[in-house]
Amino acid sequence: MTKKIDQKQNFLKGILKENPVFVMLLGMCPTLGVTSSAFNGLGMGVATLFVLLMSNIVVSLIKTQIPSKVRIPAFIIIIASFVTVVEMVLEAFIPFLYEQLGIFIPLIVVNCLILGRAESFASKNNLWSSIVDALGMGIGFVIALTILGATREILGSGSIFEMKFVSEDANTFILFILPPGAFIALAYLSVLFNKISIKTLS
Amino acid sequence: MEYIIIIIAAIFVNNIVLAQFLGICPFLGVSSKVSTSVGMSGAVLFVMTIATIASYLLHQYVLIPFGLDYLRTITFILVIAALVQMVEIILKKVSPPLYKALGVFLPLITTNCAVLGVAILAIGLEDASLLKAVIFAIANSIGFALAIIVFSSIREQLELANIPEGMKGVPINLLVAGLLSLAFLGFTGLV
Amino acid sequence: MRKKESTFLNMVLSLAMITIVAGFSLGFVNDLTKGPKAKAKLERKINALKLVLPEFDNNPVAEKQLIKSDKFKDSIEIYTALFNNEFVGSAVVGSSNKGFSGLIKIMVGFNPDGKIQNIAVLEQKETPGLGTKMKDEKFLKQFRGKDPSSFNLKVIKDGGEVDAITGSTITSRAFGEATQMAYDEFIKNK
Amino acid sequence: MKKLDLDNLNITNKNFINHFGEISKINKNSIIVSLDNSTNCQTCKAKSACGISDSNTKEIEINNNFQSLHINEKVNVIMRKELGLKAVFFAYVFPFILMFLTLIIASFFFKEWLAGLLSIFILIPYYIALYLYKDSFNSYFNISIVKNN
Amino acid sequence: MSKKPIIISASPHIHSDRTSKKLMYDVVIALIPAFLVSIYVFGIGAIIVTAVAVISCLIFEYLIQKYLLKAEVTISDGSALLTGILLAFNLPSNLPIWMIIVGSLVAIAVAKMSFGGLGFNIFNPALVGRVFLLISFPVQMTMWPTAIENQAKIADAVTGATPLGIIKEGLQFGETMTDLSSKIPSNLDMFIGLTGGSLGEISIIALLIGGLFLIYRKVISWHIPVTMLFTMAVFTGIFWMIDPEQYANPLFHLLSGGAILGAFFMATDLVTSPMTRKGMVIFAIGIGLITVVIRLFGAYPEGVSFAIIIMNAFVPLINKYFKPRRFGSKIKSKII
Amino acid sequence: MTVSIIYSVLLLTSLGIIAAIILYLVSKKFYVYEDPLITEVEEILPAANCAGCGSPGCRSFAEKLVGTEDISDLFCPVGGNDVMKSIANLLGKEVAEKDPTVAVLLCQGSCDMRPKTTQFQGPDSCAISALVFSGETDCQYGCLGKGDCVESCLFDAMYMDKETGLPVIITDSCTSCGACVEACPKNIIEMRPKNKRDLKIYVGCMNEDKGGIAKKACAVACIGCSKCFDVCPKDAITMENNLAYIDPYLCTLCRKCVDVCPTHSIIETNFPPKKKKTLPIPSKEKKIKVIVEPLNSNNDA
Amino acid sequence: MLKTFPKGGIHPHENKITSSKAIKRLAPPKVVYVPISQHIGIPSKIIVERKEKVKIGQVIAKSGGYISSNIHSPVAGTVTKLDKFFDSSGYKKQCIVIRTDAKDKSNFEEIDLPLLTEIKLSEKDILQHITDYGIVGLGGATFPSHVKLNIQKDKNIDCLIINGVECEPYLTADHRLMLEKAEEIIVGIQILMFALHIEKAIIGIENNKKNAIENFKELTKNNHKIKVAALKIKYPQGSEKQLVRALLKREVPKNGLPLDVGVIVHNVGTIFAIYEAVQHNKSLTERAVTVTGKKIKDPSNFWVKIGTPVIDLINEVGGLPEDTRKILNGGPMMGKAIKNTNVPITKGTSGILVISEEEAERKKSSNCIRCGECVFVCPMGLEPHLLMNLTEKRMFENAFNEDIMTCIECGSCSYVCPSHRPLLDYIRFGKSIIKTLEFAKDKK
Ligand SMILES: Cc1cc2nc3c(=O)[nH]c(=O)nc-3n(C[C@H](O)[C@H](O)[C@H](O)COP(=O)(O)O)c2cc1C
Ligand SMILES: Cc1cc2nc3c(=O)[nH]c(=O)nc-3n(C[C@H](O)[C@H](O)[C@H](O)COP(=O)(O)O)c2cc1C
Ligand SMILES: Cc1cc2nc3c(=O)[nH]c(=O)nc-3n(C[C@H](O)[C@H](O)[C@H](O)COP(=O)(O)O)c2cc1C
Ligand SMILES: Cc1cc2nc3c(=O)[nH]c(=O)nc-3n(C[C@H](O)[C@H](O)[C@H](O)CO)c2cc1C
Ligand code: SF4
Ligand code: SF4
Ligand code: SF4
Ligand code: SF4
Ligand code: FES
Repeated sequence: MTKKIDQKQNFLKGILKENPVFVMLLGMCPTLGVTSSAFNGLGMGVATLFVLLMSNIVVSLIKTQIPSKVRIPAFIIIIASFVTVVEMVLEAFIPFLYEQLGIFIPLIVVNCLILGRAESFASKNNLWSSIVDALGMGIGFVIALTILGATREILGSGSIFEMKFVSEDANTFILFILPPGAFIALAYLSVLFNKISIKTLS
Repeated sequence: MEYIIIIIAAIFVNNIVLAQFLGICPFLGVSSKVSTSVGMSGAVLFVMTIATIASYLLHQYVLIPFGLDYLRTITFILVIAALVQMVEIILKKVSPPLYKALGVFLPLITTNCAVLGVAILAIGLEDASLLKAVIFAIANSIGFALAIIVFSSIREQLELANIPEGMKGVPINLLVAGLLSLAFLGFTGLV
Repeated sequence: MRKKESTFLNMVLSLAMITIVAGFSLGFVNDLTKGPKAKAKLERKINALKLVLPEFDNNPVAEKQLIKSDKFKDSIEIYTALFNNEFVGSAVVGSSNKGFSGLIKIMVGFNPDGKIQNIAVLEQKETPGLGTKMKDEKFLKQFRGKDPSSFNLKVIKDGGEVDAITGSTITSRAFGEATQMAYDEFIKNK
Repeated sequence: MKKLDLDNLNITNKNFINHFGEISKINKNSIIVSLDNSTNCQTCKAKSACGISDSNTKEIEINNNFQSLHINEKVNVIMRKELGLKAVFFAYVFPFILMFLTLIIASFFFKEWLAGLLSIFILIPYYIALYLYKDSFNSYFNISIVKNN
Repeated sequence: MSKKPIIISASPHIHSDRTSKKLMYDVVIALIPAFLVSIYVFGIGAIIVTAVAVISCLIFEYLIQKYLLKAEVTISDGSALLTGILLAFNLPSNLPIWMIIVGSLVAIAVAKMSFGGLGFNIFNPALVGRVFLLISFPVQMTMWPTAIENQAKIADAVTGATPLGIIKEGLQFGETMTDLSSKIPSNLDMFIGLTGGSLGEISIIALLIGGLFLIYRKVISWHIPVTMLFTMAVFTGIFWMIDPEQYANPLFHLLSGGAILGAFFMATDLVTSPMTRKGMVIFAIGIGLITVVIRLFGAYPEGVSFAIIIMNAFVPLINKYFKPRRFGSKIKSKII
Repeated sequence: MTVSIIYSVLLLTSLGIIAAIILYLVSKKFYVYEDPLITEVEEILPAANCAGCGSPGCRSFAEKLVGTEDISDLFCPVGGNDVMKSIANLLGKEVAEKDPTVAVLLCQGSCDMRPKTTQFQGPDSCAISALVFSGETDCQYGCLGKGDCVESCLFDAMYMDKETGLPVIITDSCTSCGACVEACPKNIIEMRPKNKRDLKIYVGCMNEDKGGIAKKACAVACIGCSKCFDVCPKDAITMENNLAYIDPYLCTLCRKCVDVCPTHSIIETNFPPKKKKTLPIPSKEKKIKVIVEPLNSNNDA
Repeated sequence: MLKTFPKGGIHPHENKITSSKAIKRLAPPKVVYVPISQHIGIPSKIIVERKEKVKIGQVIAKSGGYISSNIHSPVAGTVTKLDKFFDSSGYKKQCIVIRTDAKDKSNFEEIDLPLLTEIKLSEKDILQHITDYGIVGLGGATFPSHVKLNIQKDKNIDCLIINGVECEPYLTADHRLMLEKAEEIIVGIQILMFALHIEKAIIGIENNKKNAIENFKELTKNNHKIKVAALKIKYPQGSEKQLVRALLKREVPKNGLPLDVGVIVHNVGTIFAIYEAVQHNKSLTERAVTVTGKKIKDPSNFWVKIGTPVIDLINEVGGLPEDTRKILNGGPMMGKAIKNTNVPITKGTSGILVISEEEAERKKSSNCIRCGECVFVCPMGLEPHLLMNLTEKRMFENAFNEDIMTCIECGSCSYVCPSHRPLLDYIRFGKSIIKTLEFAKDKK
């Protein structure tokens, strides 16, 4: 790549213009599946960010050593390894989060975001850009998941990060912590996000 | 009876897409036409079954005996990806016209989280046996088929609606999925 | 820097390298986390036990009893707690299938005299914000110190003494049933 | 109102599916058409990073009986829709049925692992059979191309 | 000589005198008897709930059309009014007012206007609103003021369960139908409407009068209600014959819950039901079946709302595969 | 090193290699290298997806640009020469410069020039009303005024003038995509070259009727008098079917014809004012004339 | 039970106010405007010049191709102009303008021709007469009859259907014709049966014309080959596909013609024109026209020369009412609104309907409420709401696949839609686009 990459731009695009959740709709399953609370969303986001970052780093480091034709399998192995590491670490040290996230941790492997980034960015760019890209995309993902989780938690449980701000018996929109709520909340959040990002970008 | 419960649970109560959030990408992505959705469902049926058989065998007879439980994720994804791709290659070699017709009709399917997810869930079933795991996989793929076919028919109809500008595209699709999922809550407690 | 060419040897070699590294490091991390993982698992059990049992100094998990039950598919788990080798109580896992969304599994700690020390919910699929209120202190506290032989574990509606969670009679009923079952087993195996 | 796109509007029967493609190679007796991205992905912003659907163009080979085609020409690839579903049947659904039946029957007679392996390996004879019937498939699944302009 | 220029337009140049507005107001008229009964049974609560639902539906529709969509305001077409009434008819008469407003918001904003407004929605707005409330606030949504006692009360209504709720809980707890028969109201009471329940669903006779009026006015055709009720009767009948102690009789199922309200007023919503008679029959069979399954085996005592919105989702599919037979598409007659 | 690590290495390596070989075979068969140039070209293109270039969207046009050797006959009307030049630079290919064009309306029949004799009721669409009749006025060639062209314009370069009932083209926004030309059922929008200062001279009329009939239907109709034809020094004007047409490539913008036109149907744009153009002011009562009685304007036999 | 077609159809108010008014003959107009495209197909070629004198029945424009027809001068007089004038299509079309020679006696002869029952000509000559004398279908479509009757050898026709349905509200020209010229029509039928070797003929008449039914029944008492069938009153029963279905239970296949099920359908007016052409060598230069409207003083039926301006007819019935807002060429369901009152009567004009203010205005349309009424009434089994949406969204391909091309443009859907959707407007638009596209494709 001859083009000089503007690192700030590179970082910001993952958060706004190419937000993986609201704009690109990547990795929808964990996005919808684990965001019943802000904390879960954050946890999943961070786990994904970690895998994304590490695999981007590794891919970027060894990109010259991999013959292009076995690229994809190599990437899959790398990603899966990191996912397994995350899985084991969570199980050992943050067991309750491990339980909450459940099946969606191994599924980070198939999150298109990660393979997509490895394939279309890290394997072509230098280490530093790849790190910035991974951070941008990953943080975009974390932010989106946290916002979604927070929205659902506020509406559904009347709390945020487990801190309840309504009385114990208050009526909350339970629907939002149930599956339909995930879809509906994301639908309206993405409308909002698009409105805002169009405004800020123009 | 046990199998019936598994089947009803997987199709209606815990629908893989609408309640478990697996396979959302193909659900949102390959559902603009009913006929493609039907084709996709057939493909998913096959892929889920073969993936479940392979990963069940791998898990039960390799990973557990050797205490390599923790390699579940990485080995499953490799085996499933390889198997699915191999089928495609074989198909291409064995019957080019068939392969051609498929290519015109469907996007290639590779591993997605529905397939991997079902494989992982299947080995975690209570009193798992191969047959049970396979039935679980089949039931889930039927659940997937049901959801995606209904969803694609709704999308076909919405193409003619005057959706407000901001809701067009992704939001309205998510909203429909949400309302579908809301409707399916009615099946709560069937099993 | 040029990319490696895609000769077969290159490919196999590079992949072998990657898998070896991956396998090695995964195995290594596994070894590292094996201990903590097992500990975390145990801790969860112990924590639950600590919650429902009076103070103990043995390892109840190691002294788990499994009792075949004619009523339930799974065998029933009973954990016995000793303090200074003295029986201070035992925790029994009770379950009921009659929850709003099926299985409810709880662990009930009994004092030697049969009074309920405390209850912890192990597994449930009830509606968040509704059935899940059975985990709330408000609901649980009515069971503490009650002896099921005198305290009727049915909900008030059915003539018992359990004050049901608003809107979740079904859950409360199942909860009572699970507690009753735990008590029955406790008495049987005392 | 959308722009009236006269050229891209093709009046075809409803039983057909229709893809746009471009001729990418002409061999002696076959031509290779690369299909445009499947309609599902065309508008997707994430296609560059997407794994589930083929973001890359797909190439298919068609027996050449149109002499008048040349490279880079836009063509329509037309196939009867029911053929698509039939193809799915032969490629996926039938092998699935085969696999499932084998598994059920084999579970009665063999150990679980053997039954499982058997049910996967049953595909091999199936594919051999497919291979043997290659020619009849060839004439059955005819895909035609029509010049676009 | 007229002062205005001569008009050119394409044929046809005459038009029947039916308008969609008239259709909507016909339905409103048809709902009046049921409303009157519910005022008699639940008193002031019924009026408050209905008024709040109607007004908030109209206001939401107005605000969305005017400020969000910046489109023409069409609140006078009667559809939002009807959504409001039907939503209210599906709620208990003592529901807190803010919940009714939330339900109206969901019905209008989420289920209707997000899809583009009248005619484009896939799901029945009133039912989406109701199901949203049911799932979000199950406690309030399943506390039914008992009949008559609460006529004059606004707050602190005496609540009881609906006949279906009594049966569901009783059976789950191991009672038999014989035990329960004393707890449920008589068939006559249910027919007239002297039971607990949503405010509009209780009086079978009033609803039937309204429904027949709609059929007479050709606003709806008989296919959906008759097929749906017939299916329900058949399936509950089968189970009842298998074990009358575990399953209630078909008549009870038809008279209780929202079966009649759903069959005549909600399943028949023109927008969300199939277009052809064949399609309608399939649709109604589906609703009947799902209702029975939910009532007998599901967690909820009542399944009509869910059944209708589930089948709403199938309507596009039904419309796609049950098209009217094209003239000349298959030649039946012999060609000589 | 524990046994478990050895196992894990062994298992993974063998699995990995087998899987990798398979995946390799697959990617060899399936992977089509997508030229990164395509994305770059796509980024240069204006992303209007208007199909004015003949490809269904910007991306497929980018593919075409990258894929074909000779791109001189490919042109993005929206981006214009600048964009084509930078693409050519990127690809190292040649492009032909095209004269930028702009849409002009060949009709001046505003409400007060062309009395409405009838009223159309039906969908607001030119194409649909054209199926029923030739328009609300007696001119059957002119604008129908329902704005199909405005709707078709993706660039907000057109609007309907409420006063005149005619569409107006905002020359600066017009990207010359040609959508409006295609949308108009009356074929009265033409793409004409736009020179530096956007000077244009053209006949704003399509009426092929004989002079008297044309004039009766519309005050600014071309009546086919040939005065402009006679006065044009460059033979840029042709007369056909009672209608003058000015060939933009022959016209030297001398403006001689503008003054001689008795009905002022020749339009000049952006010229410095020479003389104030006096449009014939139609009498009030002519504005909307209801014609239900036997009308002789039609058949003055 | 009266026969009818099974699916769809509507029953608008009949308003047949002129059904008891005998067909009057009108004095020849001062000027006639004879368009050269009065039939479906290729316009005829003008063969007269300006200032040329023409006689009644003289060919003034010759058939321009296979599907085309001769046009004869309706009056004796002088050709004054060959120019374009508005006709009922709303566009200016090439017309031959003839000034009637007030002195020429032939213009004023009352031509009541005697009944001739004997068929003298051979089969071939009959068809030749139909060709030469410019007979086109008078049921509305103006399809040249000689083309329709030129049946290939491999087709087997076993039934002739006479379309006396006249299901359009207001119109009564066919009804009057059946009463007044019944014998001639019977002869006409026999001519066609003889020429085409058909053994069976059915006259289909809606039950609101009981006297016509009785009349024909009486006349065909002794003729077993010709039957008279009373039909239930339902629009659009006059459409040939529906009529064939109603009378014979045969369904004309999609994109097919009645010919494909062994039937030929002709309007009663056409039959009468054929009778006159064959028996009296009379060319098609006049036809029966109903001039009506709720506010018209004296609505009547007339024998009108082709080319007569509408205003002449309207003056004859008492002039235009004050609040006229719409004038139709044809009935209210299928007629075309005309631009001004100088539009000439053509071979296809079955009536002139004057509509006043309150009925002329179209109501504003609102969103489709998917009530399915349009689907229910469509006699062709189409889904008009869908077709409209598809054309509105420019998805013509899908519309084509939904069989938009089989729409017979009866307007039942637009008539019945409670939301006043302009369904047929869009369907027509879709059809026209698809036709041009198909045409373009054929050319390729
Ligand atoms: C979405 C939804 C979820 C529910 N979840 C539970 C639950 O988890 N536990 C429960 O006992 N009842 C639950 N219910 C309520 C029951 O259906 C039933 O109304 C209730 O048990 C009646 O009990 P009550 O007498 O306490 O009001 C739920 C209801 C709804 C609508
Ligand atoms: C190209 C063409 C060929 C036709 N050929 C015949 C024919 O051979 N026989 C026939 O009975 N009618 C033929 N018709 C006429 C139609 O059957 C029909 O009478 C005409 O289109 C008008 O019918 P309508 O008024 O019901 O629409 C033909 C029509 C067209 C357009
Ligand atoms: C909707 C519709 C209604 C029609 N109504 C009549 C009618 O009432 N009387 C009639 O003679 N022809 C009617 N036609 C025309 C017939 O379809 C057919 O063209 C005619 O009977 C053929 O006879 P012709 O060739 O003699 O005109 C109608 C056509 C359509 C499409
Ligand atoms: C017969 C009939 C039944 C209706 N039923 C409902 C209904 O159940 N719920 C509702 O929100 N609107 C109902 N409507 C009103 C209207 O169709 C509804 O608001 C649309 O679904 C909104 O697009 C009904 C209208 C009619 C004519
Ligand atoms: S005015 Fe016409 S040519 Fe110009 S941008 Fe708009 S549609 Fe395109
Ligand atoms: S220019 Fe053409 S498309 Fe535009 S308003 Fe006039 S007639 Fe319609
Ligand atoms: S779609 Fe055509 S055939 Fe059907 S009712 Fe409408 S106009 Fe008549
Ligand atoms: S009749 Fe009108 S409102 Fe009813 S479905 Fe048809 S178009 Fe829609
Ligand atoms: S993230 Fe689940 S299918 Fe894509």
